[in-house]
Amino acid sequence: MSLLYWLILIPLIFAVVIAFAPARQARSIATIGSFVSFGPLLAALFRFDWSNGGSLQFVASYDWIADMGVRLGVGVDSVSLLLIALTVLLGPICVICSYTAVTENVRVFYGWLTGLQAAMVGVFAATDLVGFYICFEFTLLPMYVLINLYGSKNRKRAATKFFLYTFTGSIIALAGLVYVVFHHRSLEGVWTFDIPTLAATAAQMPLQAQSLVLLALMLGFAVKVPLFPVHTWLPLAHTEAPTAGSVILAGVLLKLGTYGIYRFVLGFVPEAVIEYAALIAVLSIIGIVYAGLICWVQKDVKKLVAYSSVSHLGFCVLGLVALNSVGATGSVLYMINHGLSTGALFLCIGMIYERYHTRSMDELGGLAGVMPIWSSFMVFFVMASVGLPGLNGFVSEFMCIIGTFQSSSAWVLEGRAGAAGGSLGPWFAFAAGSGVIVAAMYLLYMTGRVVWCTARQPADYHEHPELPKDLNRREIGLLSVLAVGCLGLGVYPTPLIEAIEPSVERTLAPYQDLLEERAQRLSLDEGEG
Amino acid sequence: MDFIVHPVLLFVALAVCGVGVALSIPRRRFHAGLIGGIIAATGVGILITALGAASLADGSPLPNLFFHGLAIIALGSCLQVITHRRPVYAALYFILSILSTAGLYILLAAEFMAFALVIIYAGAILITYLFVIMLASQSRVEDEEEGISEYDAIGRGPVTATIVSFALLATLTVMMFGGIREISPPGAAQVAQAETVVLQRLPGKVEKALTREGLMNPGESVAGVERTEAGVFATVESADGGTRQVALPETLTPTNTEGLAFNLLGEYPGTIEIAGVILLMAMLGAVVLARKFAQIDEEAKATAAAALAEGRADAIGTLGADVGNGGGATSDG
Amino acid sequence: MVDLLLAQSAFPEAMSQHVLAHYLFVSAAMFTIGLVGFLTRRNLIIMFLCTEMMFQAAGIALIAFSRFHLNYEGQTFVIFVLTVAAAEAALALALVVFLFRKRDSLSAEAWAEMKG
Amino acid sequence: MTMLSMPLGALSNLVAAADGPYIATGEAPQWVALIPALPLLGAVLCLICACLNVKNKAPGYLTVGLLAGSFVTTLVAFLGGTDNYGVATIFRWIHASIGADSGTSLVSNFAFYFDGLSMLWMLFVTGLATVIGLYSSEYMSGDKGLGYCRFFFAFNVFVFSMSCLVMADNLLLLFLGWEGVGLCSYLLIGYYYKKPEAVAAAKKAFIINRIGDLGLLMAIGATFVVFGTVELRPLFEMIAAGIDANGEAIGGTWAVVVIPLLLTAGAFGKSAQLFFYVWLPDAMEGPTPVSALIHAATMVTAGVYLIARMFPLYAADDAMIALTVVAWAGAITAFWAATIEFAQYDIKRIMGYSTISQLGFMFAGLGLLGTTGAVFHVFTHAFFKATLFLCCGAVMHGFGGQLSLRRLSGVMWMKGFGITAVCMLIGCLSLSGVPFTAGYFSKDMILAQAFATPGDMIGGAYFIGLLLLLTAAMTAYYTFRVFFRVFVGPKYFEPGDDDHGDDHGDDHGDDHSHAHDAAKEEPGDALHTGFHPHAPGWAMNTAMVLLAVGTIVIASLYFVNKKEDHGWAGTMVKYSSAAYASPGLGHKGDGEKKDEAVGLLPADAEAGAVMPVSLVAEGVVADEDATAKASGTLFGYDPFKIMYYVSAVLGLIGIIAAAWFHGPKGLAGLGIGNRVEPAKVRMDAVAARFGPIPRWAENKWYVDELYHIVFVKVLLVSSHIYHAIDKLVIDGIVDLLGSLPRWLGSLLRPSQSGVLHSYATGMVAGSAVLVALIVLVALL
Repeated sequence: MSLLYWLILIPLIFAVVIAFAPARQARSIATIGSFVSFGPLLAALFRFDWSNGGSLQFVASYDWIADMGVRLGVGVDSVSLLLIALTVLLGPICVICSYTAVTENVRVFYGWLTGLQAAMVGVFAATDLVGFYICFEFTLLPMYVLINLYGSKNRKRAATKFFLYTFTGSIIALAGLVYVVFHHRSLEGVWTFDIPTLAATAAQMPLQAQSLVLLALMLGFAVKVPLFPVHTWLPLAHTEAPTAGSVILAGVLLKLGTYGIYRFVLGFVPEAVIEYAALIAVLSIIGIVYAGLICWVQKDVKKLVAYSSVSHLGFCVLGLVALNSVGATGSVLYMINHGLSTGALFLCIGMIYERYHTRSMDELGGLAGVMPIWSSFMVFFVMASVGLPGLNGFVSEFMCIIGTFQSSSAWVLEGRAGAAGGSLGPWFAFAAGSGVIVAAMYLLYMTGRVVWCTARQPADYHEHPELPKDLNRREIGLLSVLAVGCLGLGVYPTPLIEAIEPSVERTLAPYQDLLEERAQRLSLDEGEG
Repeated sequence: MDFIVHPVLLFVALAVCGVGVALSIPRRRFHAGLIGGIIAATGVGILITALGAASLADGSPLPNLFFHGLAIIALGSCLQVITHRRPVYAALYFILSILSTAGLYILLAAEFMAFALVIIYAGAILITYLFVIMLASQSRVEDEEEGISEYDAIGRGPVTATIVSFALLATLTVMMFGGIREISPPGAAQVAQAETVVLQRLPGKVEKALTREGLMNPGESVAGVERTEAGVFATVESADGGTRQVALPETLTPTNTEGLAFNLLGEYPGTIEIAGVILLMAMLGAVVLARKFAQIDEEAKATAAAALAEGRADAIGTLGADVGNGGGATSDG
Repeated sequence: MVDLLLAQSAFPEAMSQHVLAHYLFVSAAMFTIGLVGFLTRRNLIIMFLCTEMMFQAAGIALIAFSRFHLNYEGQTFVIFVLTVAAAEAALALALVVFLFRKRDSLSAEAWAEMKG
Repeated sequence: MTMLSMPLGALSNLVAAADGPYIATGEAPQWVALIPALPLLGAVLCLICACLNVKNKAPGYLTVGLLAGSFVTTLVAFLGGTDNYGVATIFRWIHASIGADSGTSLVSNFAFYFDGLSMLWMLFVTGLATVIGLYSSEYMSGDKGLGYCRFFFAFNVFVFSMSCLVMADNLLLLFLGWEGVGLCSYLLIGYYYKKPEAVAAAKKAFIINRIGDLGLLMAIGATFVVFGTVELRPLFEMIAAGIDANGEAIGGTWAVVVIPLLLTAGAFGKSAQLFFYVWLPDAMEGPTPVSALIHAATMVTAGVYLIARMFPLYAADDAMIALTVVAWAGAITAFWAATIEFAQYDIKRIMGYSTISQLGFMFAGLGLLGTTGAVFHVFTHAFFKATLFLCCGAVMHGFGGQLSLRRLSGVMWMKGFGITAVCMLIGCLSLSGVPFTAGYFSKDMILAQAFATPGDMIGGAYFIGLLLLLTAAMTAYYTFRVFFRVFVGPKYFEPGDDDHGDDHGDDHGDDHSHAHDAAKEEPGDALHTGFHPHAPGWAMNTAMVLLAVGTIVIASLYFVNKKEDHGWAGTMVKYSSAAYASPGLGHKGDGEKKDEAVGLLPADAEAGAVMPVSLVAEGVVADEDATAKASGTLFGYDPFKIMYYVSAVLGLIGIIAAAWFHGPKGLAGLGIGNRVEPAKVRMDAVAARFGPIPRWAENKWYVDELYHIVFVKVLLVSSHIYHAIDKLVIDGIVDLLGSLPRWLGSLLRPSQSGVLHSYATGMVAGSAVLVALIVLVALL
């Protein structure tokens, strides 16, 4: 049995166990469960052939609906495996951070939280479209429950909006995916839902069909990412979600969107992607700057960080549509980095919320004097999020920007070193780069209000019965793990980059020739013009 | 389609009927029951006349004279049921309509059903209705005029209801009058065959008749009844085993009750069982539903106990106030 | 029997299509009156009476057809209708009593919990 | 001296004949990694101290020790001479390939590139950091505990980042250092985090720097596109050959114009030039040692370093567009900052503006092709400005945070401030450019370069020169304005409110409790009888003295290798990417002949086309070089000769003006007249004559306000608009779509009245329609 099945089954089994275990044991079972997953994960990480990271490994499948060619297939390349690793890593963090935050209906909470992990791993591990889509949709349900039951004031609305919005998006994406399946059937005469097989035939669709599929897929995945202008569910959901929910949401769920773009949009419809890369990039850049500026006027710290996710993931999508190895590698790296640093920011904010029951910058401030340890971590993660070199955010952000810079047909025509062609270019890079400034603006604004300045506490502040004024060991431990990750990936990202590259190169393989053709065509047009 | 009554005439007559019915429904301002009844009767009269004229024109017989009288009484009392403001009168008028309907049944040679109707409906069901009406009319509201409650005094949306209902009636009658020529009564042969089938099951009755007529000797028995081209013959078996064919007398026909009984018990035994179960369930349901619930919650109990301890006997009254508020069958009081 | 069919004002009724039409019309008219009553009256008991009236009307049609076709199926069915009507009456009246106790009123409009 | 000149002597023997950029081709020893590693270790130790809640000066002393180690390592590397020049790769950092088969990859190692420039920078960075660390160990003693650890943590990280910046082998690592110093600057400016001004200043510094950084980032991108690498050595090799990654000539292409301009934007941000200067004066909110080290001596010179480092690229442009921009921007900034200083009263701010002004000189020097002068000025400026800041800090420390020159007077005569005053004097002299001080020599090189560089190379070089001369005189004036007002004159002070936080004050109570107990009144201290100024202790004094002595001593570096390379700095520059045959100066390793030919060039000499460095490097035109190297003159003489006198005179004029207006005795002090009025009264009278201009100058020409309106307000308003749009329009549309079903439902809702009748009516109507349909179907 493939390790990947274990990675999916273990949380699933534990979720069931939690559901029927006594409530008092729920959190310890959840903790054990989240750590048990590390076993198969580590085994997978060690046994994975990294030099051959572009090809699917640990492949296994079982017949499910044989007549339709639906199989329960799993397999990972390096990108999926890394994202699974991120998911599994965030598992215990989410569980442990909820020890004091969630005290009611613990079984429901930990059960769904653990079940969510199974679904997320399933999304990354599935090689079958049906399996992928089921897991993709199944992630909504636990998240809906987590927000709806354990969120803050406005949680019902947030949960409903989250569910309906993303669900609508996924349905549209499903239409695109089904079209691809039908196309395969009409071409080959057999039903299959195997993703690599479909990718091969989908690429042969005429441009018009590809464009339609692109539109459907992008609509679906863009909601998930979320890309401007379909991002409005995110701030609401993030703000209202419980801390663990926010961490998972920022850490992994948003990555489902970018992963979907990476795996399906880039993998299925290369010609259309080239055609519309500029449009997608423009949306990403608008998202980067626009969401960044909106962050700047937020009063709610969590909302600010939520909007910053919109801004940050703009870079992620931008790097993908740069269609060259640097950009896409940076983008995948960004997925992981963003999971760590933004997840950590949400954790930090959650810890504050637990103590002060407010996230408003008007009521909170000057925590550096009150909570020096927390403040240090906060500044650290803010800097990681700002993209300070030496921390993780920079490497990926830089690679995305350089990738964008490179991605220009003009460079190809000039025969520039390493230019891979594309429809972006320096101006896109410049515009995206301005997002870096905006990021500094809003994040430092927040830091200035919350961490620095004179101490402000809400009027009705009472000390938490269980938690100390500053962080306790459990919380320090959680943040330290993420901090080490941020620092490690910032200082020594090479192994990760080398791991990601084979997969990226495989995905981008069809683009090389298409982009060059396009550049030649453009130059011909110019010549004629 | 070949209409018995011209649709336009039909619609006009129905419209007149509708207007009459709508008028006669009790309203807040006026109650033109009589006028409405007359108008409605006019409409019905037009149609009956038209139908009669059509039969005459086709040379087919008119219905029995009693039919007209019974129909008028039935419909008129029905109209009274829905327009009368006092429920008791409505129920009594309904009994009248049942009686006249029973008369119609008799005209249609369904004597058994006519009596069953009178016994079951007029005798049992309607009396139950009357009991309930009496029970529920112990209204505590005193200020209503003549003791008629507001919901009895005023009909709800008579015009809409009439339009909708008569639209349905119009479509139904159009369908009936258009399609009635398409069906034809069974031929005499089939009728006779059906009668023979009943008689085959009634060897005793045949024996009696034959004996009375003197067509059969004592010691003989009827072995079977057959129908041939020439007529209906009974196979009479003598004591020694010899058989002979005897033509049955013309007057020997099965009665309505006999026919019905064979049909019911022979063809629908399962259905009868089901009907029995339905009745049983209905009885149980009625018992459970009509029970008087006295739900006393713990809090009220405690309050009452405390009050009692203090010697305030009047506090017990609060417990009784909740009587009848029981939520459902699961509540065991 | 053929003679009977030809005689006017015969008893039992000599059925032709036209005679059937008469009975059917009476049945339909009674049904409609019941319908109108059901739709206009607000007293729950009267409303149930009206449903009984509609059963009645159906019974007339069934028996008329039974006579027309000279078989017993129609009458058999009326028996079942009577059974159901009796069951319905029992339950309905129990319900009426139950509801009346709840609201102290027989008005059907007192019950509008399903209002959207 | 002998220690310094010995290796240089050995060095000069190895000098190559060519004037092109020197490319360090060797291997640097791996142990140079110690230079950044030791401060990093220090940072970690400070962190551990913070975790252990150390409440003594251990973090400070640890830092000083480790920084000293770092300095010694640098010194050892320096003494190793050019043998140590080269690249030392520590570990692979970012490796990413571009496209599957293009074969190019983005390689950026954690590697160090050593040549003269980085060596020179590292010497003063680590050296000054050590000394200022020592000073801080006392200065910050008020915050012992977490704050102390935090301070030294950031201090260490700063030195680490600065080392990465300076020694970076590739632009990406340089960027890491570049941002790292920005972070430390942010953390240290905002050190007194309870002061909203400090927090705002920190934020401002970081954000404005980020704007410049975007330019740098874009430059890195463009460099990578054009040259296919961001590593310095291959980059320099390509530039030296005048080709890009494809082997095509880069002269005249956009690359040599745009990339330098983008780099310049980055440099401007970091070095507070032109539009970006506004953050630096505000940065003075930080603790004074920070101002001394980061915002005077080291970090702000990173911009100069960047341009000097990438100078080959700048020089590759025949039209010298970027350099012209740099020169003019430097000159204008220098002058602009000087005008503001005239009306400032906060001595730290004055020093801050002075830093901007001096940085302007350095940029002008670079832009005018005088890399040696610019680099030398960086070096000397680091010393004397650090000295000045430390002295200001000592005064501030002693007088409870008092910084206004109107509330302090005669500090020199107060007990324990003698050393401070002398050091201050030395610094002021050097900054004013009084002959034979370090600042004198370095500034002269820049001033002279302005006249030596022909106008057809750098447009308007002559005017830049005049502007700089004027600024030089102004510099002397405002420098001594501070000195005269604060350090001489009658003893008087008003203690500040010590807004460095409460714990700072508490500590004073512990250390100098006798001062509070003593009821004895200090002369002139009429207002605050309880306040006793406390003089700097041994650590601060040692640091000040060390720096003052350094300021004096480094003047002599001008004479080291004077003949060959125009001083020690010239030698260092020659072995670096900044090496450039400056007009009128050049590197005179070629021999005496060139020196004379240039030195006595007549005024009307044809300003021949100066070969781009690349060509010079090839040695093709090496022979013509001497003659072709035409240069401008000043008053018909070699500017490098005459400038000694011109600038000395200007400096003296400035000092005399300062004495006139601000000296204790005014003109009387100079022996003219005998009317003596307090300096303040005199100055107010003078200022009154200029109408509102002094007030405008005091308010910094309202540039901050302008920026606030033009950029901050506009952005803020647009952000609010975006937020509203997001909430109302974009989310509104979504909500609208979401509410469509609800709306439809509410339309249908009345039909569900809950009353049985209406449902029944509906049912009947429905059946009627159904039957009607059946009939109609039958009919048709």
